[in-house]
Amino acid sequence: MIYNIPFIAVAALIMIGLYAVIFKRNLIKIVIGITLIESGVNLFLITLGYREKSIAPIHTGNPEGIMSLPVPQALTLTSIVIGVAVLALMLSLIIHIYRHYGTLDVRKLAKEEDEE
Amino acid sequence: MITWESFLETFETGSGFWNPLIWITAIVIAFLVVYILRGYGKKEYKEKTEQIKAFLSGNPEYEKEKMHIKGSNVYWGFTESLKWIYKALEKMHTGNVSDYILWFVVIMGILFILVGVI
Amino acid sequence: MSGMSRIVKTISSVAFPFVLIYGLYIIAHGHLTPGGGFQGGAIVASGCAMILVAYGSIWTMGKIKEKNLSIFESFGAIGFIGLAFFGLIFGAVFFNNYLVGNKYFFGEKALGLSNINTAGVLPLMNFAVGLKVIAGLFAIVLVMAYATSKKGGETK
Amino acid sequence: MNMDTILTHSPALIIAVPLLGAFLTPLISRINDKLRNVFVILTVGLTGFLVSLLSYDVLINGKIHTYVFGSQDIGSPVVRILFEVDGMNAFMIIIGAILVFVAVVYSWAFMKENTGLDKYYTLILLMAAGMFGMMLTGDMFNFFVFLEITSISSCALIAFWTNKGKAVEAGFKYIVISTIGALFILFAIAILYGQYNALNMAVLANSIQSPMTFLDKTALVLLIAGLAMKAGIVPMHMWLPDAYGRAPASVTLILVGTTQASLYALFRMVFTVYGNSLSLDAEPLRQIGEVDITLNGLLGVIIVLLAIITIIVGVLMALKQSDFKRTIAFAAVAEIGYMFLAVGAGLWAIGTTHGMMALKGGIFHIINDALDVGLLFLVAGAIYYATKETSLNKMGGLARNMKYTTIFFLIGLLAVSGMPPMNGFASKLLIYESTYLINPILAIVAILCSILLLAVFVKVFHSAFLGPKIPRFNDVKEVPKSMLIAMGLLACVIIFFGLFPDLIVNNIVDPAANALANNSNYISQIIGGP
Repeated sequence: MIYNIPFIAVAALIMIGLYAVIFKRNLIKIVIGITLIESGVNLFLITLGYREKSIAPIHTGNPEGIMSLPVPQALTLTSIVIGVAVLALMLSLIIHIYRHYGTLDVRKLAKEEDEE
Repeated sequence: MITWESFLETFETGSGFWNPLIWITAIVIAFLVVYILRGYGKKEYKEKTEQIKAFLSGNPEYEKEKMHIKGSNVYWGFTESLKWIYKALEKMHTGNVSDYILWFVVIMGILFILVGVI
Repeated sequence: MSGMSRIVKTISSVAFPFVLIYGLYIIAHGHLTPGGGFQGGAIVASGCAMILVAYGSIWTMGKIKEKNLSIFESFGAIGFIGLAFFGLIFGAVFFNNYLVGNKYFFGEKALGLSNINTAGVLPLMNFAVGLKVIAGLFAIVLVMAYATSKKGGETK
Repeated sequence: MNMDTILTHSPALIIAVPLLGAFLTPLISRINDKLRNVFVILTVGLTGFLVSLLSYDVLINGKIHTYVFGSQDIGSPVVRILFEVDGMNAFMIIIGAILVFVAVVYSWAFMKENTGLDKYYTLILLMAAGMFGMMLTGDMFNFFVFLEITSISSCALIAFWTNKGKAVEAGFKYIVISTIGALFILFAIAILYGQYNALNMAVLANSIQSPMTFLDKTALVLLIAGLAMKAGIVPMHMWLPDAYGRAPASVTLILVGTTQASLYALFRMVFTVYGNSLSLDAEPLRQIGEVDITLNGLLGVIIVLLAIITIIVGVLMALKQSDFKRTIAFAAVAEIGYMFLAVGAGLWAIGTTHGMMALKGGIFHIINDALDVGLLFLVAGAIYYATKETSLNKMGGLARNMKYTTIFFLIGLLAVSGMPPMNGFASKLLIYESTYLINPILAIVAILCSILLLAVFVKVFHSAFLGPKIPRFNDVKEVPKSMLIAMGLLACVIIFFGLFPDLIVNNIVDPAANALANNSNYISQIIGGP
């Protein structure tokens, strides 16, 4: 049971993230939702690489014992880097949107789309 | 390797075939025939008379610019008769990011029930 | 964003070199310990962001131009791709680690204790990535801070 | 370096050359603007040359190329980043190369008046690199990385005209959609990795055996949903008209390519990675009464249903639009539906002759759609360039001033609505015939919607090009030469494809369809022969 807790956390993070993206009106909150989904997926990847009582996969001067898998960690790292780029891009777009429309409410933005 | 003959081959589609070169030849011949037939027509068209004016049941002719049917009016009848579909479709296209994701989740759920559970 | 009080400015000036050194250490030891180009670069960039917060975006924009940062970023990226291309030229495969096995330059095959002079092109690639990440992240933070500050917003 | 060496390394070089070019562009841009444009065109041209070299070897000589990064031998393919090029990949990169080259030539004049062009060209090249990566890679995680590179750079390009609020908004929608789609794809990849301890597509395809586990099915659902959203399948298509409509025309052209790269990835996942469960002797998922529910039948029905909805909604919405580029974008949605329909039909009737025919039709339609829709978008961009107008309601009589553009639009119109003798007809004929053999209703819907598509473009043609001269457009001039050359290139390719369909199908489409339908070659190239 104790080893299922990370997976429950993954499911919870993804669900909360999806909830935020779908039901929140503020663009910033949507972005927060996306980052939550992303952390959920990253947590899932990291959890896959864990083995019971394993040590960090550093080769130099390591003590005896099994290592946890390094590949999921590399994947997670790549995913985090991509996430940073996406986050920066989304925030800069939000700055531009706020400048043009003076609002961050998705529904009001969708209405402006109709009027023009 | 690609040979020159392979350019001319007919495209077999299983139960039919399609060769654009033959088709073009046929079209060109048809145009030639039409052109020749056109040559037999009368040449009685008179410029600078009433003949060149448009006749709109006696109504005065509009300005040229107003005569042009605008883009959204072209299929007015079609869109009017299918209003019920368009109402639903417009309801669907809200232009709201959250709704886009909602559709994604809905489709994912349906697929999950169809593929995963069955 | 205008600058903060003198205390904050002084403290961040004192702390900045340490952050810088720590970040550069993480970059340089990327092939031996956890970390590498991105992590170290992010640390250095956060140090720069600290200066940015302390002194204000307008002052920082006057010192460092965003255009110069993007030039550095290009150099980092070119370094990375160039190293990969050198792998094609010297080692017959793209991204080949052609430096492993030579005696002088990052080529030793050290086992056990940490030796920084190892791992072939990996440290070089870490440097390139570090340069790119420092310049890129700092440029992002700088431009965002400038765009949301009052003066930057008006002059836009 | 002789030809063989270049050929061996070409899968890597196709990615590396645009990447190197992308990062050199800001530096060269400091020297001279014209030099930069020439440099970008040369870079893309070199990539195109490599693409043609590679795809000739793969398609005509029937080889499968593999390329492992960082090492000479394959060793352990599970971890290493690996590119694998078979018929389908080679087919897709041809599309990518044509579109990118045309887009770069087009942007010379089209984007001339904008500032920040060094960033524009950098992003274009990055997008091209990401697209080629998506089309070439044989590794699941690598695919995710390239997907994200493509979506980040294309989002920045969609929002390139930041002085227009709607462009920025479209860019934001696009990045939200593509990030969430990509994250779910990553989740699926993680599930597969956790189960089989492999990221390589061929190794995974070998591991996923016929009675699928629950996790396999979950991963399949996530992959299909995420990639279908990236490809713009109704009802997940709404980002597509926004993004296509607001982006600069040259960017839209490459966006068509990236959308189809997602579509390709969908086919690759279903047909290759899950290929073992699709074959006829695979165990059925479940029995309800007497009926065996097999994976290929179920997926085929789902895909065909989605495709029919896509076609109908796309065409109907296109008929209603009054914006030039949005109209074409909805038509593009409908066209994607045609490919999806054909491939779904091929999945439904897998292993039969008409199933294979449907698959061929769908794959042939991918390249035709890219060319036709791309040409129409370029024409829309040319009209925007000349008149600064996007609404169809305010246009009229443009044919008097823009003769060449009109001709190009006419070619695109005929091709996209499947009129003989253009290329769209050949592929649609294949689709009609094969779907008729599977279920006549599918073919009837397809033909009716094709007629409606013609109606859509006749409306566009009428309201933009025909009609009396409008005084506002009296001094409208024909667009500059580079744009005409770009459109002319696409038009020439369309006419060539239209005149020699048999040549194209035999030499380009057949290997791609065979590669999709039979995944054993793809697997044995990595794992070792059976």
